[in-house]
Amino acid sequence: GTACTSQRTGRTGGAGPDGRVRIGLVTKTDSNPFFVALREAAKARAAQDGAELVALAGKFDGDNDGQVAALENLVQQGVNAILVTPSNSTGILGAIRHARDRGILVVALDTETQPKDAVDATFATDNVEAGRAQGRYVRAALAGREPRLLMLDGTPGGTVDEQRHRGFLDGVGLAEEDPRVLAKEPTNGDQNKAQQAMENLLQRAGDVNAVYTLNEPAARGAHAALQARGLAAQAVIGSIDGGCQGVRDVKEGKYAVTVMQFPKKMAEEGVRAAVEFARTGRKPSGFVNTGSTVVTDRPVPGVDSEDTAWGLRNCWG
Amino acid sequence: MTGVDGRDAPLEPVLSARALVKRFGRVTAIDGSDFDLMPGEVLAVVGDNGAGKSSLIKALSGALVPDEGEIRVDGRPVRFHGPLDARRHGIETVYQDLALAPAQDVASNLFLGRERRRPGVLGRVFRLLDTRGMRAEAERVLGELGIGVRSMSQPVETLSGGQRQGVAVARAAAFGTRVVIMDEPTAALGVAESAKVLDLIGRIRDRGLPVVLISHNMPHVFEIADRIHVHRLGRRVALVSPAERTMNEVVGLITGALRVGADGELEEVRDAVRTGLTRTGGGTAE
Amino acid sequence: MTGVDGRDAPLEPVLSARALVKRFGRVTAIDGSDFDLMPGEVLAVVGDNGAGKSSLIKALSGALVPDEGEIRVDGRPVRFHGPLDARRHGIETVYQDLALAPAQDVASNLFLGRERRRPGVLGRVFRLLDTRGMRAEAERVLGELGIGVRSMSQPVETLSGGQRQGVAVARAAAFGTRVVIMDEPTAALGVAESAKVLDLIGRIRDRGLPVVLISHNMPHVFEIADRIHVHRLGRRVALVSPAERTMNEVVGLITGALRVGADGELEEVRDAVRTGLTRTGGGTAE
Amino acid sequence: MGPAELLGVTTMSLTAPRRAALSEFVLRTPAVGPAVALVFAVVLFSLTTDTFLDVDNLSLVVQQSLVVGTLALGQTLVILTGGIDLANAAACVLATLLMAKLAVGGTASPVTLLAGVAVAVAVGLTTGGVVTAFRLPPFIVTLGVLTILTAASRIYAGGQSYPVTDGLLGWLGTRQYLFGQIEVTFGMGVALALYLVLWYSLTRTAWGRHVYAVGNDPEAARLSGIHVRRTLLSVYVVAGLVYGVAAWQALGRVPNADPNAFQTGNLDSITAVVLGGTSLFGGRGSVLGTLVGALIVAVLRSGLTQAGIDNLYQDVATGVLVIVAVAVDRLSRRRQR
Amino acid sequence: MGPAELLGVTTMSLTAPRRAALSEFVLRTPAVGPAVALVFAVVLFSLTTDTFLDVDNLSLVVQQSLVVGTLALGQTLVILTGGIDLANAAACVLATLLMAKLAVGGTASPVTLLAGVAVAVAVGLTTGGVVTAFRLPPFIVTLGVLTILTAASRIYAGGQSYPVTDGLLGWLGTRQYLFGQIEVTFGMGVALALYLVLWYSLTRTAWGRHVYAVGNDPEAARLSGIHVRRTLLSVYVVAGLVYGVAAWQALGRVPNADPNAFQTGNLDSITAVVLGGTSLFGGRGSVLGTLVGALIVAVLRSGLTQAGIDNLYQDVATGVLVIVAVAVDRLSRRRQR
Ligand SMILES: Nc1ncnc2c1ncn2[C@@H]1O[C@H](COP(=O)(O)OP(=O)(O)OP(=O)(O)O)[C@@H](O)[C@H]1O
Ligand SMILES: Nc1ncnc2c1ncn2[C@@H]1O[C@H](COP(=O)(O)OP(=O)(O)OP(=O)(O)O)[C@@H](O)[C@H]1O
Ligand SMILES: OC[C@H]1O[C@](O)(CO)[C@@H](O)[C@@H]1O
Ligand SMILES: [Mg+2]
Ligand SMILES: [Mg+2]
Repeated sequence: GTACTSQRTGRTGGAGPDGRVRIGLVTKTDSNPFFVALREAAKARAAQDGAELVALAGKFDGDNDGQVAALENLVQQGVNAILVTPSNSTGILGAIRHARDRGILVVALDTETQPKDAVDATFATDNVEAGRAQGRYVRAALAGREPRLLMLDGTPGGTVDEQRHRGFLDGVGLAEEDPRVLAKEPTNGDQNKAQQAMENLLQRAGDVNAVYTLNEPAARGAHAALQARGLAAQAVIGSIDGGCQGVRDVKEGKYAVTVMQFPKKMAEEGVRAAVEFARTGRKPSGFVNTGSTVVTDRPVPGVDSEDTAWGLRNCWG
Repeated sequence: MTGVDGRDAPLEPVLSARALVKRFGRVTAIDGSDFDLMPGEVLAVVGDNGAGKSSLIKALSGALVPDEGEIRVDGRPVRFHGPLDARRHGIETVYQDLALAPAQDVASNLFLGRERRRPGVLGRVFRLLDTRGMRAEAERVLGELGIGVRSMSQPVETLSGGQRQGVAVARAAAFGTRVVIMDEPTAALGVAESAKVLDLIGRIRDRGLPVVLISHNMPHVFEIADRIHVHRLGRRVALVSPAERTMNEVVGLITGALRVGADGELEEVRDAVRTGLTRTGGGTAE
Repeated sequence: MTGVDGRDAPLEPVLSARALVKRFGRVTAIDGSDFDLMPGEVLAVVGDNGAGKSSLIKALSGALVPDEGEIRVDGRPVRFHGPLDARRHGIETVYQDLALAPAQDVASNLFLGRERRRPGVLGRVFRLLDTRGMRAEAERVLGELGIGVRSMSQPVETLSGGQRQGVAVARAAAFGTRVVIMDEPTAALGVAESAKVLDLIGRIRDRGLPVVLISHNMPHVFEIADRIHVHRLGRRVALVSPAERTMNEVVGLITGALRVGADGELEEVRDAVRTGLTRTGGGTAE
Repeated sequence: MGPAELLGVTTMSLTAPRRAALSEFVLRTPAVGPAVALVFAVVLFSLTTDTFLDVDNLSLVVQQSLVVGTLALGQTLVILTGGIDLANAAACVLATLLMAKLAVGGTASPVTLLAGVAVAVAVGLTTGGVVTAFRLPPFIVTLGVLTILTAASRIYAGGQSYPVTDGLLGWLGTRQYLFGQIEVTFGMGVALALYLVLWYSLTRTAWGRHVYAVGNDPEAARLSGIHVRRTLLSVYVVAGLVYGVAAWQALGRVPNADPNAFQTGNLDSITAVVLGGTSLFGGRGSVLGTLVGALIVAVLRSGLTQAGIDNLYQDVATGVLVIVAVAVDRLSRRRQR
Repeated sequence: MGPAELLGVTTMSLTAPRRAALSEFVLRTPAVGPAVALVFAVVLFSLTTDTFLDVDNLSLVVQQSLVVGTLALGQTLVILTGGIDLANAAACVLATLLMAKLAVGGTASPVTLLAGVAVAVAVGLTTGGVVTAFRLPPFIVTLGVLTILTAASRIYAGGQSYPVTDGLLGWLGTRQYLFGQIEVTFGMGVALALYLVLWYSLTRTAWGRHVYAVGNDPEAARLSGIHVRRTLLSVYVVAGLVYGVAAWQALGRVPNADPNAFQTGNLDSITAVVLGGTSLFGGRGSVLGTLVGALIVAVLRSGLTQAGIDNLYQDVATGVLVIVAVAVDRLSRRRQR
């Protein structure tokens, strides 16, 4: 039984034998710039707080098995706290329980677990809200034209992907099965795949005027394909992330809008909570929205936004 | 089409073929060949390199599916779709390329495709192989052929050329029940080992099994064969008795210097004689 | 250790070896063997299957690196780390396994490793092969051996056993500049084709090149060899002249029924004689 | 003089039998090299970290290798025949989804389990059928099957993953303590049993010899009268069965059926097979080598994490160590040649 | 009677020369089967959709195949020697990053380009060096190199991707119109040139024959006096060079160096090679087949999209069609046997 195990090797807060706080970070991948920014921010903050941070990751977006093994190995290594961005919001639960049973603090970053209270606390963007903001902007920017929408999704089944997708449709005012949604394609958030998907979609739906992208690499791919067909002017592309490159893209007009997330905040809050737990045993709790901000140089009525100058000051990566 | 010479065969052939044809792209390897193997005889098949001997016996042993023609076993037409079909008729073959699994050991190769299981539950239920029994048997059979292999668990790819050939020969000899076909079984063997294989062929015949022996070694052929099938340009051009013909004559038939005339007698092919081919051939055949 | 019989050699051997040893796990394939090849001679190497003949010549041609012992070319010690090293010394070999690239065609195989380029810029700058020239040459060389291959662009894996052997023999014959070694070059060949290979060996000797011929065919050996190296249990047990010894005696040496005594004369090995081995061996050697 | 020599048999003299016996053992046992590398890695991490050589941790490493290790077992069979299976993990994922969705729908759990295994077997049967009927390269066939199965799983899952609560489906994850200390799971027992059964079948039955022969030289196998197609087909079916068990293992380890899981399972399992010394050309290798190969990667990951090394640097180290492991194996063999 | 027969030569009679010549052509030219499948696919989509057979669309299909097609060219070389290269796309990605970062740093663009190609060549040299020096299986070596390079690229990129604005680096993406109609890019020209050069080298030079011989039977090649190691090494180096060009192609197509790109490039390129009829056992195949193989996948994707089929169902269809393509190839050959 798990209960008795937790007694055998149990730990409650308290720094390691050498007095150092140890923190594990497990991201979805370590290739997505977003997670790199998150990792670097966490490292910096940990160094500042005198803690040790081991950064692990899955092999691909969706690699639950890799994340489970990473969590287990961190537990074994004797960390005080684990920060995790779950690739699969249910698949990771066992490993989280295993860690928490041993008295380790577990905090979700960027993506929620299902149920949310499987972790001690969550620091993340409200992704439904971020998607909704993108959708509302796109609808307004169409200025009354009927939307003819292409949706470039991420990884099928991803929690974040699903939340943004749902939020966007809500914001743009279309139902999932609406015929004005011309096509949906998964891109795994990869620029090459997005470009190829877009090129092929355009071949049969040349009259597109709105494009949803789940993140900025996908938006760049979409733009390149539209540009090559000379259709860049007719379509409003929206995105989410707020990386510095993304903000520059918005500034250059490659796409109309991006919704900025704040990975540094997630990381710093996470590390701070971990260190505090190790030192005092106090645990954070609940969902902490790290916020999102619409960034565009062409504001529309009814959507609060910042311009790219602000964006460049606040962007990550 | 083919001149048949020698005693008439009153019996039904064990294995026979009529008008076999096999083409590979532009090469016709078997060009309307006939074939007859009588009960209890040793039939030598001789012919030039590339004459189509191996292709013929591959067709007879199911390794190759002919494009045209008919094969009969004990007078009944058969269709072989693979070597297994021929094997089911009791036809066992030593192929020129030996057909051994290089990474597997001597005993495994000897029993490949008909492994022996342990008696009792172990064998029936657990399908446990009788590894030791097969090794012992392999040792015995190879010993009989005078083929010295250090260990029955040596992979055949590490054997010498002759040792490998010994394994292939031993396999066919041990398992043939109706016909044994051997494609150049002594090519890689030493003098003593070859003699043992000839002895073995004799013993197989004594058991009542007919043997097809492909060989380029005329002394061997004349020592052991009851009849000689001469193959040339993809077909049987003569069927002679070693008692009635000399090595020189057979070599002449092989090279085309001689042919079987309309009267069943041998006659010289004029062009060939002028080049003195028989002399070259005959000189080394003895 | 080895009994040497026959004329003394006043000349320096072209290729020689002393006390070579090669072990494979528990098998000692070469067990302290000596070897000497004199200028311009045809040296036959004979021995039982598994005696270690192929291993010996593999060591001499660089295909196998011996564990111990010394090899000399023209009296100078050499170390071969691969077949290329031997080839650089002009030693050309036909291996028993032929060493052909199965998917490549006849002409490519014949020129494998020393392809000819077109003359001029095409060859020098564009490295363009002289495909047509090589085909023509291949056709010529094989024709000389009497090996009929339909097309020089046929992959060797589709050739008959004898045709393949012909390709390997033709290759060595065409390129040897100091020594030509042939491991059972006529094993798969027909009567006429074998005779042509023996002719070829004679012609190579006439060009002044010594030839090492491994063969189980005693008539061939006695027809062509100047000296006979008898190999047994991994080493040279005798070196005899075919003019002074009979086939029976050589077979006796091979099987161990005879040995070279302290006085250089042959003597019977008692146990062996009792089993009548020489009779079996001798019976088929002639 | 023994009777063998009297008959003209050439026996080679035996020298240095002790050393030679060892060398033969190494040469004949493909698993020895990788095992040395594994032991080496374990010793290395035991010395450099406090936590690695801990019963709990070692148990964990084994648990982490279970799914890939089971996939690799089926993969070994296919590779021994000279093939390759790119769709093994995809078949396993589809099976987990089927089981999980049936369980959610209320089907009795033994039926559910059987259905999951059956679908994996059906995939094997189809793959093997196509490979043998048209003599197609297994690479392409299993690539096609991979694409189809991945899409099918996603369509079937409808963008969701399915937590599993059923006792039987999650049963392999049940932990037990041996001697009150050593944490083992039923999954370990099942994996071990599967390995033993297949080791036995490959080395002690006619079927196993035929599998090796078909991979070693298909034409020679055919001429030797082996049912080449039937043997191949049986291999794909048995492999499918093993992947079905891998699906059960997967649910024991993570009770959640996820269409996104094990996307690198095919490559990971091939890696375990090759690390274990089995040749991608077929006909040479062993399942015991695969067992070791599957453990090596998990040991490296775990040990490097214990040593506090970040993921990216772990990758670099793993890459180097994997190459070193096979190089050690190769060098140990070469010296004996 | 001709002189050949007088010499005892056996010449076989010639029958049905016309049919036979065709069959020989099919058998000898590995690219014919896949080409038939390609034409079949093109015709299929032309009939079922309005938009597929459109100059623009065809041009797009070619552009989409360029990077994988170039990677597959180097992959063909490695596979012909009996190896496999899992690290080709990773080398290409590292090269794009190096070029892009150098360009951002202000290095002159020709130097940048050379540096990118040089790093790919260096990877090839290292891989080939390890493979030949220790005689390790290329699968494991390139797997290790893949892991290392992927991590290295990520470390080097520091979590960013680098847009490329430099004219020379993006030059291969430059579009031109032939006859004022047909959109072509310089990248297409370069790819075609590379294919031709390697086709020539493989079929018309001694080096090419050695590459085939080494893959066909390494021991026979060694005994024939071929420098096996040197040949192998040269193959990895040339392949590295080709991957360097693929990196240039990649920047022409997507002017953004991204450590995340082409994660399935290795498998995709192997797929193109195998679809093109080259044997994974080495020694048999052709680069022209690979060219066709690379196009097939892009044609399927594009055609299925034009036909309005959703992504997941496209996957199913692609999987089926890929198997059908090789089956067609195989059947067309078998009938001729
Ligand atoms: N790689 C190897 N591993 C183990 N044993 C080997 C290896 N190569 C050769 N042998 C053994 O060494 C001995 C000598 O073999 P070799 O091929 O030299 O014999 P040979 O005289 O050429 O025989 P043959 O006349 O049959 O060709 C044989 O017993 C053989 O089994
Ligand atoms: N698969 C094939 N493709 C093309 N040609 C082939 C094929 N198999 C055999 N041949 C050709 O058919 C002819 C007959 O070959 P076969 O092997 O039957 O000759 P053989 O009489 O056995 O010769 P040998 O005495 O040399 O063994 C040869 O010219 C050979 O090149
Ligand atoms: O693939 C989805 C992931 O990508 C991001 O948007 C960053 O680009 C993350 O917020 C999310 O978890
Ligand atoms: Mg033959
Ligand atoms: Mg030999």
